[in-house]
Amino acid sequence: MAEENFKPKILIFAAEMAYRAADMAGLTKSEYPSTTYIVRIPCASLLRPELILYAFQKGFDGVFVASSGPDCPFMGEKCVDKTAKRVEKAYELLKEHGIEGERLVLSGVCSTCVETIVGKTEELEKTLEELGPIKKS
Amino acid sequence: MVNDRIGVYICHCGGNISDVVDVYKVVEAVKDMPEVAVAREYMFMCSDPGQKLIEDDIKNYNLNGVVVASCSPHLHELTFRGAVQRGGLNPYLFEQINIREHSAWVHKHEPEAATEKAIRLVRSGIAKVSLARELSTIRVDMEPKVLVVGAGIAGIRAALDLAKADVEVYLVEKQPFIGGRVAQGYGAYPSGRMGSEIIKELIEELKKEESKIKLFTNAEIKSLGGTIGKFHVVVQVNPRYVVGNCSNFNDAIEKCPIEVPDEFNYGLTKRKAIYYPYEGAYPELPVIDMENCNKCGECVKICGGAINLEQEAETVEFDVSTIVLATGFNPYEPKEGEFGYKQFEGVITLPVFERLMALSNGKLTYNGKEVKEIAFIYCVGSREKDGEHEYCSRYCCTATLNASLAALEKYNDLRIYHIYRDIRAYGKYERYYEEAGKKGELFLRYVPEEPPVVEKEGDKLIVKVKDQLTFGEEIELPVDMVVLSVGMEPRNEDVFQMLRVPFSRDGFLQEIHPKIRPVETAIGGVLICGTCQAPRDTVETTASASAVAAKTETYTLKGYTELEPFIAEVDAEKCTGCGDCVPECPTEAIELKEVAGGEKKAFINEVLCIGCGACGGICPEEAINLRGYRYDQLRKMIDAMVEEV
Amino acid sequence: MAEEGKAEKAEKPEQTEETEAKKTEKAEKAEKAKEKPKKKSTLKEFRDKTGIKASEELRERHKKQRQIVKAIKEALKSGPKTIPQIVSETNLESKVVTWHLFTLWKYGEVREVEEVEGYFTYELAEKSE
Amino acid sequence: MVEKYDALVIGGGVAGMESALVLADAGYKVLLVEKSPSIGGKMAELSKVFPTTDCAGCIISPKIAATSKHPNIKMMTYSEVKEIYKEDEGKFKVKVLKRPRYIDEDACIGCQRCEYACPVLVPDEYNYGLVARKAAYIYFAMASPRIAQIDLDNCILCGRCERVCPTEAVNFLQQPEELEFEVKAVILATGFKPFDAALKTEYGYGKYPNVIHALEMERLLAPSRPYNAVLRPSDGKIPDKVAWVLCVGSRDKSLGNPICSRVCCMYSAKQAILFSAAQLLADLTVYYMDIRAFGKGFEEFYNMAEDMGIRFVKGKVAKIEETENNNLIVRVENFETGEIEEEEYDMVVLAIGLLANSDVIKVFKNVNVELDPYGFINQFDVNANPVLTNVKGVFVAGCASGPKDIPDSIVEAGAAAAQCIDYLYELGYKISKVETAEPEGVVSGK
Repeated sequence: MAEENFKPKILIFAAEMAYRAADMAGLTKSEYPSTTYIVRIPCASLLRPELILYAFQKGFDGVFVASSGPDCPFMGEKCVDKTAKRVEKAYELLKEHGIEGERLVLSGVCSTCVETIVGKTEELEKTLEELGPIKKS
Repeated sequence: MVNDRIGVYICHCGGNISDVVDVYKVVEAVKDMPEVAVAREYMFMCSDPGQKLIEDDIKNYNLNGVVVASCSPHLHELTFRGAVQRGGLNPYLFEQINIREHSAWVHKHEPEAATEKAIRLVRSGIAKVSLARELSTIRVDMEPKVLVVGAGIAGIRAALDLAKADVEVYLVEKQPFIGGRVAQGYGAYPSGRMGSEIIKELIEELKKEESKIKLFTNAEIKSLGGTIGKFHVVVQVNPRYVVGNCSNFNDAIEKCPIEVPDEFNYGLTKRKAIYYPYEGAYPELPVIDMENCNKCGECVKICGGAINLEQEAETVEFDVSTIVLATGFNPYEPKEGEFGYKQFEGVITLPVFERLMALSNGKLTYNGKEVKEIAFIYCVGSREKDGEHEYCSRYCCTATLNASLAALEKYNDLRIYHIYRDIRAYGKYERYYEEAGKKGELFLRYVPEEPPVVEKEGDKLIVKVKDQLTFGEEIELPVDMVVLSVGMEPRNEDVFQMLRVPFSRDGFLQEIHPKIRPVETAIGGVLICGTCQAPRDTVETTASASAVAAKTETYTLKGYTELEPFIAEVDAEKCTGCGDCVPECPTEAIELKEVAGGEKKAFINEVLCIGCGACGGICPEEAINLRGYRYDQLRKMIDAMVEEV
Repeated sequence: MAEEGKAEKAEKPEQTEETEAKKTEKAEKAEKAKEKPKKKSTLKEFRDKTGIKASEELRERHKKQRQIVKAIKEALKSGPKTIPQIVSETNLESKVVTWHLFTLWKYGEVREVEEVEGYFTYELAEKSE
Repeated sequence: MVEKYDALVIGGGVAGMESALVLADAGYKVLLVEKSPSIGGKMAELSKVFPTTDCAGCIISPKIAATSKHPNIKMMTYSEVKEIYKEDEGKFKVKVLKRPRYIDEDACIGCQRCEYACPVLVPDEYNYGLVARKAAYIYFAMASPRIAQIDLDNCILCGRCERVCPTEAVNFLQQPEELEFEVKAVILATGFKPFDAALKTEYGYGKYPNVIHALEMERLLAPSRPYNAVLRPSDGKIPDKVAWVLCVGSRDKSLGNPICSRVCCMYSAKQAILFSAAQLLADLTVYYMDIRAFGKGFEEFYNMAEDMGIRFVKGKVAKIEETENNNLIVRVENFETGEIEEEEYDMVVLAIGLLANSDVIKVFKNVNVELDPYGFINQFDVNANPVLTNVKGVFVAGCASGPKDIPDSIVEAGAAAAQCIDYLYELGYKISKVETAEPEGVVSGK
């Protein structure tokens, strides 16, 4: 159901290291979709599943949880598990609300992982282009 | 309560932003928002007049919030908080929005889209600040106590500088002796002095500061926890088996029946199981290498109580306010067959060559054979464009020239060839290059596409080079020895994992910013110097070590530092006392306490809380919020970003 | 070409974006100045005391500069031009025109219009018209 | 009463500011003396800086702001240290000459009305003469302090500045002032002198307008640039074929500077990268002897330049000649082919070297600060403690002791501060916790 001229809106929750990677993407003059918006958070474990759902309900077509992965300055590897749990719960919530799970991605992004943050965002954009715009509730 | 008199500042960044983002349009798009009192654009917000603009506006417009849209907050968040504070406003009623790295620079071919994005981002910043509350920093006492990891020249320099300013230093070294690779080297450039001499002098200084520097050799860090101001350190001091002084250590060493390859000399010589690595090594007590000792007791017969073969490891625990990492590098170990390494006798690395020089007097001999002709091959394990080590190791060109000149001076009739890519004898080190040429050392240049080839023919090693200086002529050099000028490799120490310090792309430790904060890491209170940060020579290493001392002293002389106030807070009305948050906290900062009426509520220890927000993420009632990142703020940011432009 | 940075022009004497604080500060200072009797010209006193005058050479140089600036502005009155076009119209040396033109650009009296075959054209800013 | 400070820092460039800031943050009182009208030094002239390509202004301006605001730093610009007597350990008598700006510094609000009113055009030093400034002027836009001054040597004494000044700050009667201070230690951070490109006569700098030197190119590339883009000084043409010639006044005994300047390879690669980003189709060539990309991230940066299509040619430029249309013929001996090649360019950039700027040692009246064979301040214990000079209590940081890039200069500046603190401690000048001022306005309550 791809529409013409549809530019999916993507929200990136960027934890400490991922935010640095996004900075690095700028420094290295990489490019990624311009309808991507970054919200800075210290650690992805802070994300409530309800907040992720909220972003979709308000009109974001996709959400990318960019955690610091095992590089998390707050809790290291423990972060991976905790964040995964939050996102799992978010998937359940999305399902309940009839939102496609593919719209939500999670990835650990180290402070120099420019390719990850750029690549995952582009991937998500493609997926969203195929899925089409989110239905606003 | 909503902050509704917000000042908004859009920075041109001297074109960095304004070449792509239409900053005037951004101002237009936000200036009439109900929360905004004033919106402006300016060439350089971080400059003096830019900051003054904020300060003046706070007073004149009675602002209760500030948003600056410019570069990454990692660069200038502190700068602008300072300005906001000087303007008389709480510095946490401020948000820096990144429209440079996150918009102008990544969407430079889509100026309109970048502008629209900038508008949305700025609006999200306004949304966040509109709900921001005043916060105050958490003051952390900084006792003048520092852990220095590694006692090579960097660690020693840092320890000395700190001790002289009355800081108590715990200097922990893995090896049984201090001095690291400088002690092992031959002559240090540019002073031309022997590495061991330089270290000896530093050791003399160190002895004077004994009361302030606690040195642990043969010691490993077992655990490291805590945060700036209070790191808890557990060190395991492994037994030296030599526990006291004895005037006959040399006899004891002689009597020891065990002989093993001497690692200090890269196996060129043998040592005993009880040994000193070199004359003047520090600490002055020898060490027994228990892996090789057969406990025959010969040494005990001579030194008696000074030796205790049953000595056990000890554990020492202490607290420090900051940690200095000075763990150094590893020389690159070439792969088998790389330029004939480990394939042909006579192919050795530069550090081994330096030890060989230290050991060969009169004649330069290797495995009993005199060496007359030497080829140095540069950039081994460095400058591999698509390989493992893309970086240049910086010191090897000059170190190689320095070694070849020293060899020429020490031994007669040497013939020396340098097979190089670019001679990076930078700065004043040019003179080594010049002198080598003058002394008749020959230079041949190779390109990475056609590296030299080392072969063996009878007695001789043959180096084949396509020499660029003679426009690609194939030259064959029969030599006795090939010295591989190997680069520096980063080490990966357990302490790095314990502290979670970030690495750069090249695998060395990453500073916050090479120009703004060159000796600090992203982990508060953890500083770096020397070659764990990047390849460097001794001059640059000791300079960085002193710089680390200076940075540390800005904390310890003042006696405190201030931490961000971003910690979790509990809304007692919403908290049901379910306790889900308690195990979620990585620092055990939460506990359930009974309140009046028998109910239980979560309580947060402000000092232990590190501000990750995990407790908020798990709470089923949204009863816990992280200050500075409250969920109502995040929701309003989302609202602002989806709104049409 | 080169959209890499609209250059920063020298700041105008009266910025429209002047801050309130500056205004107050200025007003205060102006107020104070009023209280005191109008200060005597320090230049006059300096001239009287020292007898120093601008040298012939300086005045000559200044005169030349004025003529060049005038000629450039004159040439631009008929529409945007490139430096070579100004040169052929004024018969001045090319690098001299460049230097003076960019000085005018720096002080906001001239602005660039568009790129024409490897050169920019320049026109007079309103201020100079 | 003679004002007393813990340390005197001579030179307000990036090294001097950093030393002063570290000392001040540690609680010591610092006197910072800068010759030119503003602090900021050479870094304030640059476009972007390698290898991170962040803009120089973005890094230097907050340091400028922090230095000028720090309660523990007294900053004297447009001033010169004239004499230093070392009377004892920890006791240096210092005389500083404060040159007149002919502007009342307290009254000036930096509005530039005088500058706009002034009719006299003078080659602008900050822009290496590529454009003019006025005889009444502010040194550069981000200058600190942002105060105007009158260049009396070029003033025609018309009095317009005095008439338009809204705060009556103009004062032609101002006199130079000599001030005395007592300090406990001295840090030399006087930086470098750029090589005078005109001395390399074969390259025609000064004769051919389109042969420019690297600092001029920095100005052309900087956001506060003198032209509206990178253009040729002869006729404003957009250059599309540009060459960089490395080692001009470096590694050249005949010109009296045998050493390498450490930064020219990298800044040339950077300039080519920046220019190429603006002019995608430009044909750019760098003529070099050795590419010395030795620092953290430098090799990667050089590789990036090559990947962008910038041509690096190992060769020696023998001569540069001008054609009728002000183009330049570069004659080069190509070391890779052995051929003598000639190539025509729109513009040539000379990568000038960094020379010693050590006149400061003359102000020491009763002690001799030693120089090294190249005229830089000698590093007395270079391996173990590179910021010491031969005089106890006198330290050196940044390019004053040899050419250096910005990260190395900043690190050394921190080191000089550390050694200075240790020296003060040795003499018993400790900063006690009580003495230290609370940082301005610690945030109170919630």
